[in-house]
Amino acid sequence: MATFEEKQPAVSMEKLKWMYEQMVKSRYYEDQMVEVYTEGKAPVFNIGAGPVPGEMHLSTGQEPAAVGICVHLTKDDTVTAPHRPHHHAIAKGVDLKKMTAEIFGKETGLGKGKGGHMHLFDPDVKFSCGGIVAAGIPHAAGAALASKMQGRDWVAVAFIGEGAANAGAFHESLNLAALWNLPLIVVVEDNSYGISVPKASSTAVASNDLRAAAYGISGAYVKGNDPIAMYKASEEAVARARAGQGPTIIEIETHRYLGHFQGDPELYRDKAEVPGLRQLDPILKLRNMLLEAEQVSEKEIEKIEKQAKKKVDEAYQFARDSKYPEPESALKDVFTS
Amino acid sequence: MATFEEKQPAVSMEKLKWMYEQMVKSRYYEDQMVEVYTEGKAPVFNIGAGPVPGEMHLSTGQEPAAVGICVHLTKDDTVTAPHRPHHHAIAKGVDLKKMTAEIFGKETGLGKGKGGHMHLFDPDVKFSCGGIVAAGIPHAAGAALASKMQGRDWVAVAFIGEGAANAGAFHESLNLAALWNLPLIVVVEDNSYGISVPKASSTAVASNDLRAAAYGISGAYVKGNDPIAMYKASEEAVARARAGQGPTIIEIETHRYLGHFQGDPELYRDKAEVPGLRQLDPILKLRNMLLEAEQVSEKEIEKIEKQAKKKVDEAYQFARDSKYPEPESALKDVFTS
Amino acid sequence: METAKKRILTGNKAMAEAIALEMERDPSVFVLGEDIGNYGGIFGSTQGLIEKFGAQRVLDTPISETAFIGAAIGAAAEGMRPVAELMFVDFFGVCMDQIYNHMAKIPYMSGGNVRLPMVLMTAVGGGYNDAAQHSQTLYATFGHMPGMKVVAPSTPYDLKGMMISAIRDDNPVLFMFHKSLQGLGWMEQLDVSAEHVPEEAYTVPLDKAKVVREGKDVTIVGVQMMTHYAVEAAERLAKEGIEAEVIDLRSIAPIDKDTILQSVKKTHRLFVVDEDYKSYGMTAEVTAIVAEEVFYDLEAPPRRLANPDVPIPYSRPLEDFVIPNVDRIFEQVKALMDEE
Amino acid sequence: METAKKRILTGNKAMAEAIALEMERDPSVFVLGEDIGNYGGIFGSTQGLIEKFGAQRVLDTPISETAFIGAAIGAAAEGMRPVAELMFVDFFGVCMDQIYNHMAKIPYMSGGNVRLPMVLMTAVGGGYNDAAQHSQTLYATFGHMPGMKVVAPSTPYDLKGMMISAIRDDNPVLFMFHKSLQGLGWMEQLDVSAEHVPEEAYTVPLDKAKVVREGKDVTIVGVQMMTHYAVEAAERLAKEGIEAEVIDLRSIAPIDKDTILQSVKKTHRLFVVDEDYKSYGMTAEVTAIVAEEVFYDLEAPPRRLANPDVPIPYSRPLEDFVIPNVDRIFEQVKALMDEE
Ligand SMILES: Cc1ncc(C[n+]2csc(CCOP(=O)(O)OP(=O)(O)O)c2C)c(N)n1
Ligand SMILES: Cc1ncc(C[n+]2csc(CCOP(=O)(O)OP(=O)(O)O)c2C)c(N)n1
Ligand SMILES: [Mg+2]
Ligand SMILES: [Mg+2]
Repeated sequence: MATFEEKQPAVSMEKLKWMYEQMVKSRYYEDQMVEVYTEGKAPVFNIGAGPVPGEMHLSTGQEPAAVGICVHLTKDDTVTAPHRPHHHAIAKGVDLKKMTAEIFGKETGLGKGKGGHMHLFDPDVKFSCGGIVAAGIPHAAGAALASKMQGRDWVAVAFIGEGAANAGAFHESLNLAALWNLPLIVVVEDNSYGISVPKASSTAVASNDLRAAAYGISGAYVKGNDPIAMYKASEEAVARARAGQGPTIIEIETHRYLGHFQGDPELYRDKAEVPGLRQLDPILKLRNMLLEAEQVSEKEIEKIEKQAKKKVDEAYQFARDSKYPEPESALKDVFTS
Repeated sequence: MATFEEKQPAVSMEKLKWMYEQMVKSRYYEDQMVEVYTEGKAPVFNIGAGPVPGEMHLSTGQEPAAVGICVHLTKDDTVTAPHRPHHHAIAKGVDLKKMTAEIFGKETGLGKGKGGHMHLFDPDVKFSCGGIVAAGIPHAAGAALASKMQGRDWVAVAFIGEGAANAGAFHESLNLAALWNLPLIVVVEDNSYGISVPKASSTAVASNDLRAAAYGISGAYVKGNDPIAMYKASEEAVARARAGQGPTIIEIETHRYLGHFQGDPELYRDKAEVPGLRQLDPILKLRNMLLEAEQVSEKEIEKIEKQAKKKVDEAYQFARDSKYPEPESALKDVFTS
Repeated sequence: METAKKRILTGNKAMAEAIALEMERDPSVFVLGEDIGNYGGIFGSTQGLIEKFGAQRVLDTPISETAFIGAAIGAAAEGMRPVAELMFVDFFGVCMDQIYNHMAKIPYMSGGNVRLPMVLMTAVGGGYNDAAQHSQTLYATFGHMPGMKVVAPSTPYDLKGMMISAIRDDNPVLFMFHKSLQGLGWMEQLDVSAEHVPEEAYTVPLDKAKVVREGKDVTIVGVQMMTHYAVEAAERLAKEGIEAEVIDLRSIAPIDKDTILQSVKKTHRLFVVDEDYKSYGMTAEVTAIVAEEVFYDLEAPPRRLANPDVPIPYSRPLEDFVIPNVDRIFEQVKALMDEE
Repeated sequence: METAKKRILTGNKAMAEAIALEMERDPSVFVLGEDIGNYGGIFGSTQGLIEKFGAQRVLDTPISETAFIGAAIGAAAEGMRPVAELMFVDFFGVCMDQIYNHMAKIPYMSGGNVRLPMVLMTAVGGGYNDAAQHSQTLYATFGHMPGMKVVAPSTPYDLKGMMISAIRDDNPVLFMFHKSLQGLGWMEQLDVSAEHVPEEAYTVPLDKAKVVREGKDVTIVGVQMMTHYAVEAAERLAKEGIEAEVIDLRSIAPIDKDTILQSVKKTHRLFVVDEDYKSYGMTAEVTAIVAEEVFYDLEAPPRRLANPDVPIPYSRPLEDFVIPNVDRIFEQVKALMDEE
């Protein structure tokens, strides 16, 4: 347990295992996606080719942000995610098969192939995401408002990148949520870059939890891409929100191992950066911690890993096996009648 | 000198007199506008009738915000103002005749009658305003950027209302200005209302200078609608900006004596509120202070007042005497060639 | 033989009544926007609602259109039925991303799995010298973008009926009401802005244009103020022996082609008039539909009258010059009748 | 007898070269936007500029489109000549207020006393499965609103020449470049996205359409990808004895009526094709202009082909179904020729 800063996390083994499983699932999901996305794009990369075309933003390395807070959520809580949504979707329990089918553009997908990787909607677990930076924050505020108006203790979590915290929607939504005392938590994933632009070139302040002062709300900062620290900060924030004590901004230091999108030449970034980061990988760390705690055996861990991967494999297989939608179905679903 | 909190203002008599003159001019300008705006709108009020139609937002009571900072500016510094712009325009030295003619919709107006009261542009003194809440902040940031790129020590001041500080443009512009260390000062005039909505129902934080923390910049709060305190806060902010030390947010407590716009029934406001405020009028206070300082005689004060009013009267006369533009000129000035 | 008592309501009261009826009927309906509480909406669209339903269901917002329209979307996705107000349509640019990339697209992108039963109402129109940033209609701006029903009622009766339809509709509806047709005490008083409106709830379809005056010689298509001007012009034309059929478009999107095409097949001439900008505007769409679909029925070239492609100027003679009026409709329809 | 050496440039390099030439010529020109520095612009529009001109004149911005486009306006009012980039046109909704209520209107509202010599460039277009929020062209959205010159060049030659014209123009110019025509290494390689481009600075007018293929039987109007598709379709039509004249619109606003009308007067038939949404779109405007002005020259009803009124779907078969292509142009023009 010496690898993380918090020596005695008051986190149950069950929750730790859940977080580990989701992180493994998420990581493996993205690893597979790296492969699938490349299919049909060689020898010449063409963004529109292959089974999965269009932009592809992967979350490899950023898993702690998603699992550390989603572990506190239920199906009734809302999550909105940005353009890099797979880890959030997985941690929120989005149907993995339908999600993958959607990314493959199949009729069995969450949006019958109309949405795609940046537009995943699973109302069953109240998950949504979108391709416009910061635009999900007001949606989460609205879900929080609905919860309050309906007298529920449901909370809403908006995930955004550190780049998004400089968009007007951030300010407007947090002011509104603070003013109306809404159960909203904004999680800022600081992965150091907004595409190519380093945080120091986009953000006038060291970290976005400091901006809580502008709304008279609570802020928390999670160092070192640490899922346990994220768990704790989130536990407080979620409890506060459920108790009707208003919003929180949590910023977590995390790392984007891959390019902004697949195909990003990453000329703006030192080639040695990622290998260094990977050495401190949070999944490895949590694995070691679980083993060291001696409440989980290597065998059990392997079982967890295998199970997680199996679900991912099944989801990809489901997506591949599914059919494309009929072309004419493009004209449907604009309006319901 | 006992009427203002600061007992020994380090403000030269010359500047005090200038401020007094501008405040008187501004107040008298608005008093006249109240009358003119009513012309043609009786017995039945019709917003589109009379010599001055359309919405009319007057600044009566808010003069300290404008004069307290404009006293530190020159023609080369930029001012952007919102929908309630007359006091700012007057303090910035906008051509009063052309401004009034514009408000009357005459061809001699600043915009040849195309702009109107919310759209006054006087490039000679770098003044502009607009009818969209908070939209002038980025323009001022751009002027500040131009100043910096051109190696000047010119500053830019964006005036906004306290309601506007909850718009996304506020956040985006201040982050940008802080990041790029621009000579921008945002002056928030807290007149307690955004139309009918009291500050407590729009703003999650007590005052907007506190939001400076979100950008790592300086903030100042001016109490009591006090032009001298505004002078001092602005002196520091302008000096900082000129010295390349970045932006400042100044919030000033001020008061809107009239409705949001002329014709506002003000049902949301206690009828006793304004009479109470008028008793503490900043113009009266400054007048008494000047007299008590015994460096200005009653006679000189009266001369200042007379002169200010004369200029206003001349401007109104000019506007009345001017011709309306030719209808077909509506088609001009979309593009320059 | 009309026996029912006349309840004369202004446009704004008809709207507010519609919202009140739906709020009574359905606890998930709520209203949010700037100055829609104690003020009752700058153009009176929410008059009396806060008194009836309290500040918990009638929410004054900060000047944060992106946040509160986005919040309406988020709340609608959770089963609420928000009615949000954008004070002037001219302000769309501070929140268009929420309106267009989210409100209008989420139902489609989700393959129909997320429904957004919400209304975004907004004031449109000029004619009272409120200048370039407060006088537009922007019908075509919204009509161009799929995923929203866009309506623009012209009478108190339709304001009420279409508002009720809009609130009950499970799709996002952009509801444009014209300031001059609200019947407000502080604007010019127009006869058409007050009329008998039934007390009970009733619906008017969101996708049907309406023939408001029958005629056989020429079809005039307009919406809101231009419909009323067209009717006035038609009365004058009638004195010269020209019988114009006037269509109130009512729905900007989807557009009711049938009503237009039926009329043109009868009259063989088309005149389209619009308070919005001309290029890429409503006059273009209606003209193109007619030219494409009933070309051979036309006996003369179709004619368009709209705001020329300039921002709306402030000064009275300038604004009067750009916004179409009864005189110009009259003259240009006459010129159209002289064709061939 | 062509002796000049061919310099083959892709669209993006032609654009970047234009900006570089103007930055050299005029110290008041500068560039700002997201990822336009070290990255060189997501679609390569600013490639190499930061190396040449440094971070003082090539400014990477935060994701704050309202702030930086507004700042460009403020800087332009002070005599600078900013070239700002909105990464995808689809993001217009977060900053449309600055674009439309300010950039486009300030010159007019000031009676011509404030000039805003700025360029706002933005990437448009779909066809590579980037889905509903990253695939639009929105030509008509911008064309509808007066006060901006709106251009959409289709070739590297025009991208360079029109960019130079845009930067030198004292009016705000919205410059739409099509992603597929940038000739980027990571997109489908199209022949038309690379061609000979002269080394020196030259200008191409911002208000002139161009006849890119002459023909006598039918006029096809398109812009950007649709122009290229139309030319391909025309080659196939030629094999069937139909000679189509293809017009590259180039300028969305102001629209070059003359070139279109001259052509239709010659061919007597009109086909308009657009990658943008159909209703209230470019096909409507062009059709309406023709119907209104040269009605009697038409021998058959005009025809429109555009994106149906649905958001752009992600999945390949769906996107292929909504975006017009060579086959559909070919077929529908043939059908148009069969009319009467
Ligand atoms: C309003 C808007 N502006 C710009 C973009 C283009 N864009 C997509 S992702 C991105 C960077 C986002 O950075 P950050 O918020 O830090 O998230 P990250 O990609 O690092 O996860 C940008 C600029 C967009 N999608 N929406
Ligand atoms: C983006 C936008 N939203 C709403 C409005 C309508 N509006 C005009 S002034 C105003 C209130 C502004 O309040 P504040 O900023 O406090 O300025 P004050 O009127 O008190 O001077 C509102 C809501 C607008 N002009 N622009
Ligand atoms: Mg980031
Ligand atoms: Mg105020």
